[in-house]
Parts: sequence; structure tokens; C-alpha cells
Amino acid sequence: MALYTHHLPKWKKDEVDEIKRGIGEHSLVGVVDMYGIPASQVQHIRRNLRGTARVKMARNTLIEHALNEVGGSVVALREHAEGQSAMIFTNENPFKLFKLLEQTKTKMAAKPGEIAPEDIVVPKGPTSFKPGPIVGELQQVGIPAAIEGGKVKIRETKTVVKKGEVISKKIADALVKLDIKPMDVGLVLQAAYYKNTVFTPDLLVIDEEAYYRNIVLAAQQAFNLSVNAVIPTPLTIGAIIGKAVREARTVGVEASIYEKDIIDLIIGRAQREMLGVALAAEAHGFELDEATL
Amino acid sequence: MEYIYAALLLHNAGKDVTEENVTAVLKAAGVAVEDARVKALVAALEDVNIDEAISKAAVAPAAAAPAAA
Amino acid sequence: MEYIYAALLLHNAGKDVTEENVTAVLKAAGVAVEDARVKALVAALEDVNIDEAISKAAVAPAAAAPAAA
Amino acid sequence: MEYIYAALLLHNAGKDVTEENVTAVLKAAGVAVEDARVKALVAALEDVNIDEAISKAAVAPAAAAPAAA
Amino acid sequence: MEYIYAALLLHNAGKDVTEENVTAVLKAAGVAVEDARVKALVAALEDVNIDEAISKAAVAPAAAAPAAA
Amino acid sequence: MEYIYAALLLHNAGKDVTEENVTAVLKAAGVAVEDARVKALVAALEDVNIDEAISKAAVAPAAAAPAAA
Amino acid sequence: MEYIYAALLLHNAGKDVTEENVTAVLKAAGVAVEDARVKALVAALEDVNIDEAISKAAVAPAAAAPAAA
Repeated sequence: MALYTHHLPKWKKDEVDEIKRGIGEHSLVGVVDMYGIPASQVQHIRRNLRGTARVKMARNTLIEHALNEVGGSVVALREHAEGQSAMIFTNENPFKLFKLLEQTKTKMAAKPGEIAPEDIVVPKGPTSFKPGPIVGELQQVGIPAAIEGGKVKIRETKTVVKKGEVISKKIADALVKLDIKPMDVGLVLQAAYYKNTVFTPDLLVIDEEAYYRNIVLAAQQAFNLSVNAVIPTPLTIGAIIGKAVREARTVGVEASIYEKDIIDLIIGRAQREMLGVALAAEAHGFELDEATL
Repeated sequence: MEYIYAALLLHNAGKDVTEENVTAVLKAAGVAVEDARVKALVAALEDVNIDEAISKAAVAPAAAAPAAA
Repeated sequence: MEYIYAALLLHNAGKDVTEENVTAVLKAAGVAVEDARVKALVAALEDVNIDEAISKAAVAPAAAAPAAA
Repeated sequence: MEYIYAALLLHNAGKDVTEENVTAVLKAAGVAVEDARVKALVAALEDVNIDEAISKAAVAPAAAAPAAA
Repeated sequence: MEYIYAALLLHNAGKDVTEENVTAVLKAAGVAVEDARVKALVAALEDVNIDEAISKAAVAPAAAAPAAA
Repeated sequence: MEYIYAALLLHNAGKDVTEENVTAVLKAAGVAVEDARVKALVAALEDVNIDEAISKAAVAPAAAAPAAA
Repeated sequence: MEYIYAALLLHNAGKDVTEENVTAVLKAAGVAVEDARVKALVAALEDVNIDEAISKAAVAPAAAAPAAA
């Protein structure tokens, strides 16, 4: 099995061994992309993940070596180790890891040529700039800047880059000046190997709102079933009683059953019917006396 | 509105809303009957679909009666 | 509904809603009166403020709208 | 409302709403039965389609629950 | 709903809603009583204020639906 | 509500809502199963179209009891 | 929706919604459990306030179409 490593220099062999240990000791092995993350932020992310997940940076070739040496289905991770990759090890499940990594992302300034992850909006309001060439620079990229009260002000809220569009150099510069940080920067999970399955990010995005809606729906369905099928539970017995009472009252009124509890409803109904007929009669020439309405 | 109630009573009982019938009902209730009003009522209702007028009125409903507890 | 119409007719005419009065009105309308329902009606109305019940009904505005047949 | 509940109990159980049955149910519940009310009840329900009347209750209610979040 | 009506009937009659009482009422109505449902009902009602549940229901008044005469 | 959820789970999974199945599900959830409630549940659902019953809106009690488990 | 029902069953029974528990419940219901869905469910519900969702349901009883789970 030492097929690949026996020619490697010692430091490389140590790296590979460390990766192999990480794989052996964790139920989840992931490959993350670290492209464009400043070193300071990497430290920050590591700190946030401490106790939950470990990040191991290594050259892609060494990652490949390690995967090959471990062998088996984990080798499939190989094809996801591209660019500036790192390994991540954890005992959490891949959905949780994905969520965790999303949560460690922070906002950063956009670099020219990057894609807007969402609509980039410049809000209206005052800026800290004194009047100067900045006004023209902002206006040039379509930001409605103006001078007001000796300060540069954005006249109205404006979307300068739509989601998915490329951010040009001029806009990137303007955004930096305005201190707008549109980019989500953090570890991007490329793939996670967990219990013999490789999970890619598209499988790991959780729509929590959909879950919430489904919980509400399920609870409604249970409530409906309990009431409609008359299966009393402490939560629904009130509604069931209410239904029975409403039905009884309705039947009582519909059938004109003169009982104290509903006689007022019956009177009300008679009164409304009388008014309906009175108005119809009035429309056909019958003069109503004042008391009628 | 005694006159209207008399008409409704007759209609519900399946009787014709005639001057005679309305007068009889009102008298039985001790009302001093005004002939002219009876005539006017009967004439007016001649062209009215009473069932329809009733059912329209009955729709009104629910929200009305406030917390009658 | 005949029985309640009779009761409201009497009430509107300022008469007491007694078994006797209700029966008289219904008979005048040609209704085959069932004593039990008359009794039940009068009993149900005993402590009820009819005017109040009527004014509550009036809250339901839909009744006012349609009319023209 | 005991009388109406008794009637609906019988109806729901697939039994006829007769004076005898209503009386039996009320007695079993310890109610001092008034014959007149039983008669009135049965008479009132005679011409009513109870299922239809019940289903009308379902139409009403929405407005009820005032979303007391 | 038979079971519920039995409970409401007992409650309205001022009796306790016990398994025994519910069973007696249902039997009087000719219902083949299932003990389990009686137990479940009584258990569910244990901590419920029936009067409150009733008065809440009363807020959503009956008689709502169109009254096609 | 555990019993209801167990029934819904089985129904959704295309399984019959039998006493045996409900009990198995509840036990797997660590619930101390009461046979009577299982029986009551299954009996109540026997003639019910579950799909219809879950989608037909039931009215919550006026002051929607908040989140009681 | 089986997975959601299983979660609600556990939650109502006062148990934690863990992978192990959800799997056990689903298996007991005869569902062919997909590990990934269980994991996704558990991860998703970690940040969902189930009690709040339930109480929301009690206020707005109308049944909406299920969102893809």
C-alpha cells in the first residue's frame, strides 16, 4: 500500500500521514476551497471551528497521495481537490458541517471580476466624503451622488450590480470607497465523504424555511385530523367541543328549536329576514314606518 | 314592522299574502289594522320573491352577534 | 320560523308573548298549532330581552344592502 | 341545549330522533325531562335535513378565531 | 361526535363527565359503546374548562350560512 | 398529539393505521403506549377519509391556545 | 412528509429529534429510511423553533400545500 509514498521526502510523507490520520479518526472528510481567503481570516475561521472541525491545508498532490493510500470509496474525493484546497475533518454530519461553514463566512470587499452573490445595493443617505472628485467617480458608475450641506450624499438607493453579474473594476473601487462589502468569504465545501457517500454542496443546502412551513403544515394536518375525525387530545378537545357546539347551535337555529341558549340567534335571524323582506317591499312601493329601520 | 311579520308568518305557513289574511293575523295580535297599509303591503309584495329576500337577509350573519357567551 | 314571527309580531305590537297570544296569531294565519312548540318558545323567551336581541341582529349590515328584487 | 345535544347524539349514532329516544337519552344523563320540550324538539326537526344544517355550521366559522397570536 | 355530544349533554345537565356517565348516555342512545373512546374522551377533558370552550364557540355564531328557505 | 402524528406517519408511508402499527411507531419514539388510546385512535379513524380530514380546516378555539404541547 | 411527522411525534413525546430517534420511528413505521434525508432533517430542525411552528398552525388552520421536504 505504501506504493505512492516510499519515494517521498520525509516532510511530505509526514503531511500525507497527518491527512491519513485525520481520515481515520473522523467520520466525515471534506475538501474545501480556500481561494481568496486572507490569512487573517483563515485564523478566524479555524478559531470558530475549534472543537468541531479541523482544517488541514496541504498541496493537492499530497491530498491525492493520502486519499490513494487510504483507498476505497474515499478516493472519489480526489476529483474535488482543485485549486487551493484543504482537507476538513469532523464528526458532525455533512449537513451540519455545511451549515457551520456557511455561518463562518464573513463579508468582504469585492475584487474586480468577481460575481455578485446577490444584488449589490448602495443605500441612500450621507457619506463621510467631503466634496471632490469622488462625486464624479461615483456618478460614473451610476451611483446618484450629489453634494449637500458640504458633504457627499447618495440621493437614492440604487442597485449597482445584479446578482450573478460580474463586478467591474470601477464599481469594485467605488464599493470599497463606500465601505460596501458584498462578498461572502469563507471555506467553500467542495465535497464531503461520510459513511461511504460523497455529498456535494447541491445536496447539502437546506431550505430551513421549507422545513418550517412543513412543520406548520404537519401540525395543521394533525390538528385538522384530530378535530374532524373527533379524536380528542388535550390540545384539540377545545376545538372539538367548539365544533360540536357550533353544529348544535346551527341545527337549533336552522330548525327553529326554541331553546334559551340560541333564542337570541333565532330572533336575530327572524329580524334579518323581516328586514330583507321589508326592503324588498319598500323597493316595490311599500312605505316603511320609521321603526322598521 | 308588524305588517311585515304578518306577511312573513303567512308566507312561512304556506298561505297567500292577501289583504284578508294579513288583516286576520294582525287583528289576532291585537293590532289596530290600517287598511291602506295592508293594501300597500300586499301590492308591493306581489312582485317580490319573498324566499329570495329572506335568503339574502340570512346570509348576513356570523360576525354580527358579538360574543353572546 | 312561524312561531318566532308570531312572537316578534306580538312584541312589536306591544303585546305580551304568551302561549295564548302566540296561539291566537298562528291560528289566524291558518297554522296547525303545536302546543309544545308554543310552550317551548314562550319558555325560551321568558328572561330574554327581545329588543336587545333584535338590535344585535341589526349589526349585521348585509341585510340592508340587496333588497331590490 | 341538552335537548339539542341529545338529538344530535342520536342523529350521529344513526338513530331516529323520536320522542322516545330523546327522552331515554336525557334521562340517562339525569335530566328531568319536560315532555313539551321533547315534543317541540322532535317537531322542529321533523322537516329539517340535519346533515345539511350541520354542514352550514362549517361555513360560518372562519371569522371566529381572531388570530390571538 | 356521539361521544362529544354525550359529554356536552352531561355537562349542560350539570353532571360530571365520567366514564360511567358517558357510557350510560351512549347506551341509552343505542350506541355500541367503545370503552377506549370513552376513556380517551374523559382523559382529554380532564384539564379542559368546558364552559370556556363552549363560550368561545358561541362567539362564532351559528345561523351563518345562507338560509335557502 | 403523539398518537395523531403516529397515525399520520403511517398513513403517509402508505401503511394501514392498525393498533399494532401505531403501537410499534409510538414505542420506537419512546412513548409509554396506552392501549386504550391506540384503540380509540384506530376506531375513530376507521371510517374516516384521512386525506380529506387533514385538509379540511378545523377551527381553532377562539383564543388559539398557544403552543401547548 | 413522513420525516416531518416523525420529528413532530418525537418532539411531542418530549424526545430529542436525533438521527437515531428519527430513524427508529421511521423504521417502526415500515419506511425505507434514507440516511441523507434524516441527516438533513435533523440539521435543519436544529435551528427551527418547533413549538412556535406548532402554535402558528393552531392559529391558522387552513391547510396549505406541502412544500417539498
